[in-house]
Amino acid sequence: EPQAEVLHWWTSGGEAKSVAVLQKEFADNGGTWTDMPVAGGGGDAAMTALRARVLSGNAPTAVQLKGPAIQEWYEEGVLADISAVAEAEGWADVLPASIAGHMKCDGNWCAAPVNVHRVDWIWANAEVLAANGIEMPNSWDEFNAAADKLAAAGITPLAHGGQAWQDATVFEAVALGILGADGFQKAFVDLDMETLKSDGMVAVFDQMRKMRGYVDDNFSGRDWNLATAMVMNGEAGFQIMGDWAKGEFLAAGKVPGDDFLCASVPGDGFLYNVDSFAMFDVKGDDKQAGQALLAELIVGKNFQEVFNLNKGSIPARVDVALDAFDSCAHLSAKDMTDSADNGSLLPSYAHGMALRGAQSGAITDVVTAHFNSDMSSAEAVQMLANAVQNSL
Amino acid sequence: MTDLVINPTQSRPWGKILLRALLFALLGLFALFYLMPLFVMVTTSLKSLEEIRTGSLIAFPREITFEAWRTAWSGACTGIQCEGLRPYFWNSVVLAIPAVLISTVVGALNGYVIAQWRFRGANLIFSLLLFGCFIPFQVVLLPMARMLGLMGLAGTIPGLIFVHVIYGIGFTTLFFRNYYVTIPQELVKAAKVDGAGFFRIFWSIFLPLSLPIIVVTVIWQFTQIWNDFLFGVSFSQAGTQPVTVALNNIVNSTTGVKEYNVDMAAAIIAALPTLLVYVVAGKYFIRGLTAGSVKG
Amino acid sequence: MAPILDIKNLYKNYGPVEILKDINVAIEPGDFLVLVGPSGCGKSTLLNCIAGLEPITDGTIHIGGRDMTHVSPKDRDIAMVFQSYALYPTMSVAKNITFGMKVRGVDAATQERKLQEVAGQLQIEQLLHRRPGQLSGGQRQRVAMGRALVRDPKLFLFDEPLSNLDAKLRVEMRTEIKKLHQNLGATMVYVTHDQIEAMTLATKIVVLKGGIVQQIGSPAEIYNRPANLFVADFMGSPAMNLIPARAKPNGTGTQIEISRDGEAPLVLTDTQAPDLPEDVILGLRPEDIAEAGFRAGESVQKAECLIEMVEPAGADTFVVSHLGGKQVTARLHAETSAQSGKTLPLAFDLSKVSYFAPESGDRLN
Amino acid sequence: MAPILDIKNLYKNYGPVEILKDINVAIEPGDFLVLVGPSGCGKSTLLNCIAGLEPITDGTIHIGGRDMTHVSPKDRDIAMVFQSYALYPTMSVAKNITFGMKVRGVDAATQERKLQEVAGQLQIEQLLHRRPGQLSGGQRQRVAMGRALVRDPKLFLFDEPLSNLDAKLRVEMRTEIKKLHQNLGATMVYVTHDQIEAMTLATKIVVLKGGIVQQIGSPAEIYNRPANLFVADFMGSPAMNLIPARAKPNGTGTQIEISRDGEAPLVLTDTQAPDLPEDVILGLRPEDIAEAGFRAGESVQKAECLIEMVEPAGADTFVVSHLGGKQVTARLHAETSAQSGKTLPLAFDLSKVSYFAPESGDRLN
Amino acid sequence: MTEWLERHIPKMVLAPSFIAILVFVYGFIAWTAWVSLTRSKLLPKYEIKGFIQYDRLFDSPRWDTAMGNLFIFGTLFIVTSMVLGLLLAILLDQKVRTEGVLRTIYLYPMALSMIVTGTAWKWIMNPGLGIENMVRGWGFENFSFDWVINPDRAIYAVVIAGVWQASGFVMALFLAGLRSVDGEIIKAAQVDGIPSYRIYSAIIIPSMAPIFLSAFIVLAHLAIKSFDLVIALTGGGPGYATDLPATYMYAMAFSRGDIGQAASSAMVMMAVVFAIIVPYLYSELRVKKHD
Ligand SMILES: Nc1ncnc2c1ncn2[C@@H]1O[C@H](COP(=O)(O)OP(=O)(O)OP(=O)(O)O)[C@@H](O)[C@H]1O
Ligand SMILES: Nc1ncnc2c1ncn2[C@@H]1O[C@H](COP(=O)(O)OP(=O)(O)OP(=O)(O)O)[C@@H](O)[C@H]1O
Ligand SMILES: [Mg+2]
Ligand SMILES: [Mg+2]
Repeated sequence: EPQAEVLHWWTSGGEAKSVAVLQKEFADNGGTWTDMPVAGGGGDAAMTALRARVLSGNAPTAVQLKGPAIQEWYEEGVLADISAVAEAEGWADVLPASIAGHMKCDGNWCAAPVNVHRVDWIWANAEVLAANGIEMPNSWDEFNAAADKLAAAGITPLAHGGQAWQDATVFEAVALGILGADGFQKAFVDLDMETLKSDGMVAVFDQMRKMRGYVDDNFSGRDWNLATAMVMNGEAGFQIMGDWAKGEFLAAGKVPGDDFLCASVPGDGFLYNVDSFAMFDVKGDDKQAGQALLAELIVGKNFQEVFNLNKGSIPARVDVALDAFDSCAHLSAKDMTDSADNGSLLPSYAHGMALRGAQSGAITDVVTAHFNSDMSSAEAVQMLANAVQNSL
Repeated sequence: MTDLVINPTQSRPWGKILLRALLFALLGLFALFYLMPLFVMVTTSLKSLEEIRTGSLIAFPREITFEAWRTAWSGACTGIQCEGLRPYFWNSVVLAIPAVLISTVVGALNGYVIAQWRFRGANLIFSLLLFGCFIPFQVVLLPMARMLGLMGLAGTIPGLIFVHVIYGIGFTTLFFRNYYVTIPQELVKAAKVDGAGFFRIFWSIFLPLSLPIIVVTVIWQFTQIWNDFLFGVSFSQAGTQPVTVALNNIVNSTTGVKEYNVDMAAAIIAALPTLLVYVVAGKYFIRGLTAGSVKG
Repeated sequence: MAPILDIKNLYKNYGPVEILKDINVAIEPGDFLVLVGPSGCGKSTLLNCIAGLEPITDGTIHIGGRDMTHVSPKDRDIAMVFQSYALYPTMSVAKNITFGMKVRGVDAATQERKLQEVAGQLQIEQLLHRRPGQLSGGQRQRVAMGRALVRDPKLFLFDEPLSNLDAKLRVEMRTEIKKLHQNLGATMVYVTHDQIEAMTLATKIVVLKGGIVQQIGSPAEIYNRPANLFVADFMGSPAMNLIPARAKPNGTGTQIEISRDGEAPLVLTDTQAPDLPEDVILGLRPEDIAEAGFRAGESVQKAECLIEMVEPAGADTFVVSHLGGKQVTARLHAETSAQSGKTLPLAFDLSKVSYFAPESGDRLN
Repeated sequence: MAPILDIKNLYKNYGPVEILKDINVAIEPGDFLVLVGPSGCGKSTLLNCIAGLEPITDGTIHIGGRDMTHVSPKDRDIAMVFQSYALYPTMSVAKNITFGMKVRGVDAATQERKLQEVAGQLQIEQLLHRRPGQLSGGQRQRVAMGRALVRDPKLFLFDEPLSNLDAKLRVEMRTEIKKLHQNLGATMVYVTHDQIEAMTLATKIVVLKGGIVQQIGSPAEIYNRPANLFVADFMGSPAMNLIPARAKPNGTGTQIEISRDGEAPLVLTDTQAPDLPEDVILGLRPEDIAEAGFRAGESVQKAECLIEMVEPAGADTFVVSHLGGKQVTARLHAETSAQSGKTLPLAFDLSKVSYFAPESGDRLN
Repeated sequence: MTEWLERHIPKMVLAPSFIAILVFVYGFIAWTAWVSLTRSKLLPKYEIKGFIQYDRLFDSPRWDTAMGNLFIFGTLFIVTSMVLGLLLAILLDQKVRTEGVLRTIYLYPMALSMIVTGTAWKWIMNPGLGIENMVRGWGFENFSFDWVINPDRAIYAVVIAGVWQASGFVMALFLAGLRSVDGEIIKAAQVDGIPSYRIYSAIIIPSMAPIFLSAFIVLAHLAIKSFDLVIALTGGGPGYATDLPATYMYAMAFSRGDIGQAASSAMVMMAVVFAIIVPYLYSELRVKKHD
């Protein structure tokens, strides 16, 4: 009897429901699902637990992991090879190459993708924008102008929560806009020192300083969903946040296009954040059978559709019909295909897709330090370069 | 005992009354400061979600509802299971009780040996034990995980008990040792001459004397173990997670609607046993501190 | 008779510190040996060594003819009473007394019988169900004694059993212990630093100082012929007067000259003094200095002395004078007419005198 | 002279419990008043009331002629020395002594001068920089005294200041307090439950029992003419022999008959006895029973007695006999030939006898 | 044989604890020391690479902040808790009839885990929701209490919550201490004419030095281990303004996958602990021999 113990941090609301779908399918196929949720700190607590489990030789079957972390764990020699399933299911044909790349370890499949989140979204309250005669901005200058207008009207221009990862989310969106896809790639994927120290980076921090001015006083420690609620309620104009924010709008019965607007942040490119399950080495036939079944189901069309409808993201496989999805999702899917073609489909650094923990953490430290102080942009760039250097 | 402010023969009653009023005002003010978080938690847990969104935090509920408590106990979702805190609560109970008992007994025996059967090196061992109290627990997580794996206790409740006992011994030994050094050594001598052995002396003479310090130790250990999150999250697996981990799962979800009333109700439920212990045994706690462990 | 306790060449160190040095003591059955000495001289340590509660560094201990040097306390057939009584605080008096028997597996009927016997002897029948905390000092003392008596051991050890009692109770309990000793014919080793206790109880006294035996002897020997200045000063209350003096042999005996502040020196003549060096310390107990009219005899010498203070103490009156730079106390009758600030003729009974060498402190006569 | 301390009709309750009942005491300047009584009789409570540390339930306290009943301790112009010395543990000896002056704002030069004066008087100059924890018991006692002396108060209060010292030191300190009193001419109230202390120090003694005054008088009065059985038994060590007897007036005086176990009763004839009821308790101190050869006089009556126990105690030897169902102690010379188990002719000095009524315990003569 | 057994039972009873501590504390410290010399990332590796992790640590501005915060937090937390605890103990010592209830109120925070109360404090100190909002609601428009969200002040907000939790326990310690002061000393001081406040300040409080030491040790231990408090209240933010060494170490080990770095920070923390605990142990064991 297939068995699977799944470690994840999707513990509430839409996410939990989405996982429940998978569990049900797993059970329908005769498997026993053991749920091991560990919430908190954007997965920090779960990672603590994972490390302990692995070290004690008692790894869970599948773990919510993503990006380079998968490779990192692979290098520790604790991941399983699920190429058999992947080949039987023809994953290579249905997943975009850059996403598939994250799922492979030394050429073997070791993880199964669940979805694709777009990170560089900008969300807006349609009514507020209309009332102030503002269009969705196409450049950062336009954004600044719109924000100033909102501020003058007594509306908080940017809804934001002062948590390090949210600062980083805004930062990478700004960086993508100002540095361009190429520059982003160099800076946050290749960690090219030149780019990190360039004038472009100074400009990025300048813009961040502006963004800080658009945020209300109470932003510190605010959860992102509360920021979303501010946009929803018309207290704020914009929010820069991944597409999970859409789930909040939808949950509140808002309609995309009418009540709220979605657009990619100014600039070209697509920052993706792919959720996936890494498969760990487990002993015992039933556990291995469970692992194979789990992998098969995760990439299966049915789950990809149902899960992403719940979660607000788009399926990782490209052959899922999007009829049931909303307009924002359609836009996302189209942009993904396009940018995959022109090479601007980029991993999100803020969500751990581009860099290993030590480096992305080092960058975030600088970003959040800058955002929460009156450090100059030049200082910030210098610090950024040092921090990255130091973390290598 | 110490009887200072009210010096009975000093008259001037109005001055005295003024002083007393000031005293009570101060005491009351501090009581408010200490009660505020509890007040916020309790009132929030009794409000509906609607009222929380619209009203002020620091206000009495307009309408009291126990719905959030029911949900927190038996309906809240932690991941895909929606059984509330209940199963995890019992995990904590079966975990905390043996861990507290074992670490107390071991601490009592250790303290007894160190204080009353001094041998060369006993003080060194005591120092080593004591230093163990101060080690940051994050440091031991990884090697401990490895050890638990090697011992075959990974992810089990006995494993968690083991961890809590190991890192509790330092404090329990400290408490008992400081208590037992105040007992004259002649007692052991008398019993030795009477023909009693090591365990007999402990059982018949020292244990019956130890109630105050047992109370202090049990309260301390119970609070530590019940409230522990780090070990709980690291060394448990599905089915053995303690209540703090479940609470964290309820309270710390990063996505979805936040049900603050349920969060608060869950927080209070998770804290009830320790609160109860403090309220019921707090008196003995102070008494126990006076009885021995306070000594420098 | 073979000695019941025989300590030979006992040494005891705590780490590098020598606490007891070359102790040799032997006592016969029925003896009452008292160890006296100032605080910290090693009395308790010696007792603990005898009991086996402390290992000894060197030497041997025989009890009842058997070598017990390395035997554990419970097999030495001893019983011990402690200064703090060391009653088990959570047990009733009855349980305190029977605990040792219970541990040794004595059957309940015997326990009960012995308990009643001892309780009767000590008159604590009505206290048997109480806790030690509910007893007065004297009652506790009796219970502690009961715990020892019930064992019927070869040797009783007492570590300052009376020092926690107040003066009046101490006197009563002292008498009781004495009677107990006489009635039981038991052998006892008793530690105290109260020299009156030592004098009244002992058949044999060991005076310890700094872990070294100063003198062993009967109470009378120790009181009348102290072996050195330390013993002289330590035993007896008020203490023996120890007066610096100069000895000058003359025809009939030795002339003893004692300086006085602003007065002519006091000169006494001792006809029986041995050869003395020039500087000596003269020792005379307060009761051997009397009012001139009350003591007579060949060896009694009289002199006028200035009285500094008069201390009536019920049955006696003590007066203090100043001789040889020292305060000298004399014990007079309660009806004395001595007045402070006046002179009084005092009689010095030189038949009781002790002489000591000022440097070594050793006895000279 | 007006009394310096005058306590009138003082009552003190703790809640419903009456601790002190109708206390009336007055003393003159220069008096040394000693409060004695068994533990728990209310001595400390009375002292605390005088000091103002406890409010009183009823009555008045005048100090130096002023009504101080409701005045706070610091304004009563008293100084107090406690049993535990109550030195401020974190201050040096010098600070302990000067702290009170400092708080009162006395200038530094005066503080220093007084400190040196007192330190010289008590010979603690070389201890001034030490902490109390580094002092021996006797030294602490002196410092506590210094703290009181420096105040130069109207009244010194002492609460068992010597009871924490060992026997030898106690005797020394007693003498020192006595000297201090004589030199300063200060007025002192002194609590103890040691009757020897009471006898040697006091100019006036108050015997308390259960919060009620039993007798007030000079040491000699209290010793020689105790007002009741309690005082008779309490004062003096060894205690007064209290022997049940039957009184039969005959021609020349009164015949006192004392029963003896298995022997003919002992009959004494008191020529000066007043009218006595038939059943009396006869009280005679140990020193008033002597060996027949050593005491003579009109009022001395002799009788052979069986000696049960002999207790040599250095200067004296105590022997115990059995009379009237009681143990009777006699104080003999150290050189006595008394042997336990043998009879000895004893002399009873009836000029010193006290008679008490068995029921009320009151003195009859 | 039984003689031997009897003599060695005490040692045998202590042995399991001793071995456990040797392995599970000192063994692990040694392990950490070893790992701190490697380039371990996600999981420990055992190839020694020298002191590179320490170089990185001391180069890291975040670590500087964390150590700086530990100093600020530690000092303020310990001092404030002690002062408040002492004040409360003295106030409670005035024969207050409601002492039992008040004591429980002051003491109960010790029973709660910070995970539980952190949220409540987060709300109370949040300017938009809590006190600031409330006071402004009363009409004081200029009232401001925004410490949690002000990077320069956030660490003080952590201090408030920390003091709230620990001061009750300190109060209990001091109360126990006050209760064991010899009553005669106080009487002596009263007769000596010393006013109440001077009796406390000059006599009672100085004589409680051992209790200050105990309280200091408990508080220092809490300060160094403070982790839940920061995580629950500020998550280390704003930015990393409220990072402490414990959170730094945790972040490195578990979210950054930089175990080598975490180990080196742990070693530095341990050095700090050592510097505090060794003098304490010394005094503790020496004093005991004294009496
Ligand atoms: N466990 C120990 N370790 C080191 N030294 C000790 C120990 N026990 C006692 N001593 C020392 O041994 C000496 C003798 O101590 P002991 O208790 O025998 O004295 P004592 O004569 O009984 O004194 P006291 O009359 O005060 O009871 C003292 O100097 C004491 O400090
Ligand atoms: N605060 C109090 N509340 C109630 N009763 C008290 C209090 N203080 C003392 N007592 C009682 O008052 C009585 C007299 O006590 P006090 O201390 O005056 O006795 P004492 O004569 O000094 O005894 P000791 O010789 O033991 O010092 C005792 O029975 C005691 O129990
Ligand atoms: Mg001793
Ligand atoms: Mg008293």
